[in-house]
Amino acid sequence: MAKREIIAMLLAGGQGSRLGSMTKNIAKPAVSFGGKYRIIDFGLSNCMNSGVSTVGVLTQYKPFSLHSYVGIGSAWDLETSYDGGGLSVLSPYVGEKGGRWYKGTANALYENMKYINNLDPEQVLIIAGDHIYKMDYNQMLQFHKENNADVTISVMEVPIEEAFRFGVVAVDADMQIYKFQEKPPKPESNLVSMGIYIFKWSVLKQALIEDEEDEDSEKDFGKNILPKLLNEGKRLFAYSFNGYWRDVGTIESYYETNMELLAEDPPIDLYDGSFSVFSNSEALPPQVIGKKASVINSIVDNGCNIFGTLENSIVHANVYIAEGSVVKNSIILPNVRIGTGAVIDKVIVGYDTVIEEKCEIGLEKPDKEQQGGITLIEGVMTVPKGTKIAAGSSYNKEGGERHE
Amino acid sequence: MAKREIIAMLLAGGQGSRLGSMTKNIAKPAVSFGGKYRIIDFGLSNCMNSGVSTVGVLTQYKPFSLHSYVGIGSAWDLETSYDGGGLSVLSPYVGEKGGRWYKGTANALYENMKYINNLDPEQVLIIAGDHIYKMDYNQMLQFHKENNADVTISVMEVPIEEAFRFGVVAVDADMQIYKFQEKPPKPESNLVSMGIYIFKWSVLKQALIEDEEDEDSEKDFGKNILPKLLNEGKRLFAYSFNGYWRDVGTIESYYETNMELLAEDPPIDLYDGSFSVFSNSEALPPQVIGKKASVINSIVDNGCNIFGTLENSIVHANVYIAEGSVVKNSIILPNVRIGTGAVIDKVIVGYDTVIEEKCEIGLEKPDKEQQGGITLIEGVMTVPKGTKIAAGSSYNKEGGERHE
Amino acid sequence: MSKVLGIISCNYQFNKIHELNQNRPIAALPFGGRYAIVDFPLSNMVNAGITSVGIVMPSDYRPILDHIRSGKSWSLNRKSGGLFILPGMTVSLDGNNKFPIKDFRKNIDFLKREKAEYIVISGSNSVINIDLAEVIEEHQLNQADVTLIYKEQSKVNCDELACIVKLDDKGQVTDMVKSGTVDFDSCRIFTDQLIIGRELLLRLLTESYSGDELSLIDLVKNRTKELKVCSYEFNGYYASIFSKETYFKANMSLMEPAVVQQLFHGNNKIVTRTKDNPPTKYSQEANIKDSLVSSGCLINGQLEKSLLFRGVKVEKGARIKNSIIMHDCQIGQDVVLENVILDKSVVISPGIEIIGHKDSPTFIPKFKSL
Amino acid sequence: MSKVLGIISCNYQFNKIHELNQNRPIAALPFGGRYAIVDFPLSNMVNAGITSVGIVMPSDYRPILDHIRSGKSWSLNRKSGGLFILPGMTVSLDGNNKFPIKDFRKNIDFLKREKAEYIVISGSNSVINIDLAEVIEEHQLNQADVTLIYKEQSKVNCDELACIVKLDDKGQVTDMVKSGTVDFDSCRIFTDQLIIGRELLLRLLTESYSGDELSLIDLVKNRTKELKVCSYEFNGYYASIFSKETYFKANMSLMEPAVVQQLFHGNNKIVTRTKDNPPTKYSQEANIKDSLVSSGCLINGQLEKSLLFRGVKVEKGARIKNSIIMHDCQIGQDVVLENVILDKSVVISPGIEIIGHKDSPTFIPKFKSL
Repeated sequence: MAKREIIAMLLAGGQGSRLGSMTKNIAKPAVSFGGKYRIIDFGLSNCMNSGVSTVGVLTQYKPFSLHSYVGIGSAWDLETSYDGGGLSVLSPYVGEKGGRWYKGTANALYENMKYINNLDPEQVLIIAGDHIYKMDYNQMLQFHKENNADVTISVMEVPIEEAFRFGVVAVDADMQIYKFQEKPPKPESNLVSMGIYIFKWSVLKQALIEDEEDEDSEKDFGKNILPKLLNEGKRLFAYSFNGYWRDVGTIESYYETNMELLAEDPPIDLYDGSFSVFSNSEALPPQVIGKKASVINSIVDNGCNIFGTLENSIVHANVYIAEGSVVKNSIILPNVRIGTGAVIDKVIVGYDTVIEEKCEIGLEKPDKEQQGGITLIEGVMTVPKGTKIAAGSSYNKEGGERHE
Repeated sequence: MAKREIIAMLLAGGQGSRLGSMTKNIAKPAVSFGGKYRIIDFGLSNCMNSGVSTVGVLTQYKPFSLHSYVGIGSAWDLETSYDGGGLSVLSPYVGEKGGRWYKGTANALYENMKYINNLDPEQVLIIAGDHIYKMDYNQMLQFHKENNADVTISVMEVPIEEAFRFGVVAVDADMQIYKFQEKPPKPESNLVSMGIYIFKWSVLKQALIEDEEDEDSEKDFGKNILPKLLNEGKRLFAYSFNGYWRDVGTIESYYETNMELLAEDPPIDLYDGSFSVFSNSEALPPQVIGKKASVINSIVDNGCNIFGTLENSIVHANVYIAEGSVVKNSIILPNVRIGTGAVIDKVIVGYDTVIEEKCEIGLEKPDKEQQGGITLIEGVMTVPKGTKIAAGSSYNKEGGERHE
Repeated sequence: MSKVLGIISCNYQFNKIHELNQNRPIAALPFGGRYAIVDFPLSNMVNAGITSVGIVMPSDYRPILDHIRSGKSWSLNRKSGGLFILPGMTVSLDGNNKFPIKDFRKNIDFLKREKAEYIVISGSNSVINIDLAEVIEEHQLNQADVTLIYKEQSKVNCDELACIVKLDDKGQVTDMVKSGTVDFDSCRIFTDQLIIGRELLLRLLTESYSGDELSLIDLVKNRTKELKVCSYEFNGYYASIFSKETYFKANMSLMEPAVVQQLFHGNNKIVTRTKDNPPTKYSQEANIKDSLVSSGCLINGQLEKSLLFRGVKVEKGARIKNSIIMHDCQIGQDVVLENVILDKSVVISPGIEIIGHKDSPTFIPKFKSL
Repeated sequence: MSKVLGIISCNYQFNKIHELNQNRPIAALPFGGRYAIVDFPLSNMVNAGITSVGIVMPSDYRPILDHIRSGKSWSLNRKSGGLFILPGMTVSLDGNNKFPIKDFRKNIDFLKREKAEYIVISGSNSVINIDLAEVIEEHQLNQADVTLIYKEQSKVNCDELACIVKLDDKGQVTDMVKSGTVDFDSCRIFTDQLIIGRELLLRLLTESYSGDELSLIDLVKNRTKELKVCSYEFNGYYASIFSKETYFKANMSLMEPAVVQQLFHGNNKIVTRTKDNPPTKYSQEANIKDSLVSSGCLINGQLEKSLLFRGVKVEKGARIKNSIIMHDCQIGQDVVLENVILDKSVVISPGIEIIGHKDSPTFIPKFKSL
């Protein structure tokens, strides 16, 4: 088998607990986004558009939801091939003595070292499964190779007062990194890591083995691996990315990032055919906009039936919005049904949920609003007729977990 | 979604420890068989040929080897579909608090009850992943429905002195079962269960839930579920199967079952196009038979290069047998290389192994032969030049486990 | 279920629809926002569990092949059975002579090789979502030789091209005649779908020495005395497309939510090839009523009783009424369209006004810029 | 790597090989026990990372389509790029006029739409396993306009149909001539594979007003002064198939283990459509020497210097020497075959003896029973 230049490892194991009940039954990267996508579509489509044709998807939390969505990768031209290429889902393995979750991002890679060894790549690209962005990794690879770098970190500028939430890098004129600090209280620079790395595999492999043996390590790329390599005098470079990039790890950022798509000129263009975002979607009929419907400033996917009023909202596949209902500033996940006379404002409605007639959700505004005033309705449930739910609350159902 | 009449659950989790080092790096159902197949091909092809189009494959031991082999089931026309149909691989799930193996066959089904509930079938067919046979499950289903049975067990006759190794059933004239004993010391009948069941899903579901709560239960179909249902007065029927059926769970039975294919009229016909056995195979070049080669009474797959003497043997894909070597009464797994002057007799050679020049394997016969005189050479290793290995031994390599 | 084989005749064309499909067989005509007409027979067969389908191709096979490809969308990319490309001639039809027997004779090896008990034969110009499994079951129960599927329609909806099925009081077919030649209040229109035993079909094909110009329908109707020719009444939505007007009408009938419900949201899905379009975006200026919109559109204008295919852009101030806009069209600012059909990738410059006749819409061919 | 587009001309046929391929284009001719000849250019392209390949189809497209299907075997069943079916005419060739420019003109929309920098163009009658990625790299390094791939062969192996490349001392092409017209000791034979910039190709196609009867080779050779036409020497196994004799010889060359090694067991695999054949079984009576056998065969007889395709049955006492037996043939007891080619599904009754001429084997067409 010819040696591969680069493979990608996509970290899709995060539990996404800051997304609350949105990730109760589903892994974060499998959460719906933007009317038609799943969050993981962006990372996978970036691989496809960059010509990275071998991708290991590391799952652990609710792996079945991700596994059945990504399949063997055909939707992203990553169909699994005989020689180990294409897409492989890598779940934590349950041995005879049981299994356990990864101890950190570096440990997740360590546990899958044999997979990478079999493929024998020169470079390993590490990306996250919960970022919304379009990026040509091939340009980053060229930069990495031109610098003969051991590690290249994709970075962007943020307002200096935001930098403390990220890994902060300090670089010289050639963009070589001389300092890396994970979430420093007093950042020295506004250049922060996007969590996208290219490593020489030989360098990464050595670092993973040593880090695994280090009992004090938290097995984390930002906290352990990168500082360690810098200390050892390895060549770390920063690759400047100027495009749109969002981490959708919280309810607020998930909501805001969706809403950004509604701008007249949205910062990320989903209609640009030269760099498409691909997804594994079902063939659904066109959307029906009824006689008395009103639809403005909204994004709507196939299979929907809209008979009510829709404004500033994102509506995923197969949603039914009855006559006389009003949906504003909301994100509706697939297969939701909203009954006659229901009014909802700034609500995220989980998939397969039924909101019965005359519910009022998010209308009542408490003095102190939680989660940015966004109301969250959990998936696969029924909100009974006439229920009133205050803005900023989370409406969950305890009890029986669905099959994940 | 239309209600499904029947789905199959294929139990492929067995560790196959009685197959020794053959299953060190690979799940038993993924072990090569008959020159071209994997053991699991038979169960999956039976589903395909019987029109059973939804199959859950339950794995646990070395799931990656099985998963990458079965993929999304395309090789058996079982491609995963949007509505949950097609093939799904179901591995034990690692939760935040860790994961564990199934406690028994019944527990394996219990843990995947939600998968079955989502599909909502009328009947559930339960089959094993390590049996070699061709069977039209549809005929069994017709029999099951005609009897309005709660459970139908596929049975066959064995010599009465063999029956104690199986689940033994006693039936009335209508083939209704009035007694079921798992491995009874003194069998009352020579009619034994083949481990192939059709259950009404409603009946099975109830039984699984109750059995799970029963702390004394071993969570096993033969030991617990079937006797329990019989006691409750459910309608259990025995479906007589007269064809060829083999359990290849031991080295001896694996060896003998392979060797049966070499008979002039083998008891199982792999050349019968009306009921083909399908596999997920790579496009390999035709086999080369060299100028000085001799090949008799053997089965050889594509990609092989045979320059030596081959007799009474089964040779899987991509094997190289050098000039001047002699291979007799042996099973050679894929990608093996046998060097000049090597002589091997009654040997199972594991995949990717190199047997160097002038080795003599299985020639020396100790007085008391182990495992029926069959010599086992583990996969992925090198037997150094001139090594002599006595018949009936197992040649293993300790140490580093391959990525499975 | 016994093994059943499907055959879809995709090689016919109607003179009356020439304008719409001069470069594509009628089977490949875009319909309903994202479908091709062949999606209906193909999905119906697959939904009935049929896993071997032969497609009789016209000489210009590319549009159909481009759409169906490997059959993966319909799970027909199979090892056992699957999709079979059968060569046929492009035939221009005007009535009863559908399913020319020379097509079957040309592919007789296929009919001999595929060991099915029954064959479902379908045309490719009908919009219908039918449970063929039920029809097959009834065919078996009746021990019928042939079962013809018909739809009863009032005479006013009964075009002169339709083929009318005459039944006796037991529901058996006694004759099949052209619509124009009879005078009933209501008509039982043959939906171009029938079930026949494979052995019987092979026998009919070898027995009938009479020339190749006959059709399978002729063979059946000449034998209603010797054969048990049963009928099956279909009660759901059915539209036959054979002219620009019937094409327009069938598309417009989708404005009725009940029709969309019946065709697309029932138990049996109509499947088509998926494309990676983004969802549709409606701007602040959008004003949509009573319309059907496919994904990938960007809508800034006004839409009423109209059907938009994938990837259509409608600029501000544009008003579209009672029209069909096929994929990738661009409608400029302040354009007014009424009663028009735009074929794919048409560009309408700002300010242009096109108003067609209500009963005979104006048609603009593909890739045209106005 | 820059984006590269592949085009394989599958629409030509040689008069000399008519007997072998009257019902199939040469691209679909079975070769080497399980391949079709088109597998070689197709695999070479895919192995070089090319993910968009256009196949120029002859009018009888079915044999090629049946073989390639969705392109899944070559991972070309893709959303982005993949396999493109391009209509072409079946052209009968005898030498230099390969790659008729009318084929390219007919598909100029495809060439305009697919945004690749380079195009690799290949014929479909060569047996070769070549690392095209290396050729593309060299093409880039040379900043060449066109790169022609040639193989140097001794004159005796140089058929009069071959196209000979003349080079200057820098390895640039100065002319291309028919083999028969030159008198060298060794010949640089054009392997029907070239690399050209997409923009350049489009320019050549629009510039050349001279009629459609020209070939791309003519266009290139008339411009060796203005364009930088480089050459790439291929050193591995190469066989061009254009007659029954060259077909037989190329297949027989596979008896040489080194050839099999080079063609099939190197880093770059030749991929073909897999079928679910069982492995091959040799009985107690089998006696095989120096042969190539595909899967699914049942061999009870004697085989020497022969090539068996899939699913062949050889009964006891049969002796086959120096022959090619295509798939699903049945060879009866005590049959003697020497220097013969049996096309697929031929049945030879017990006792029959067929001995062809060593240099011109006897050919038995498919489905024949003797």
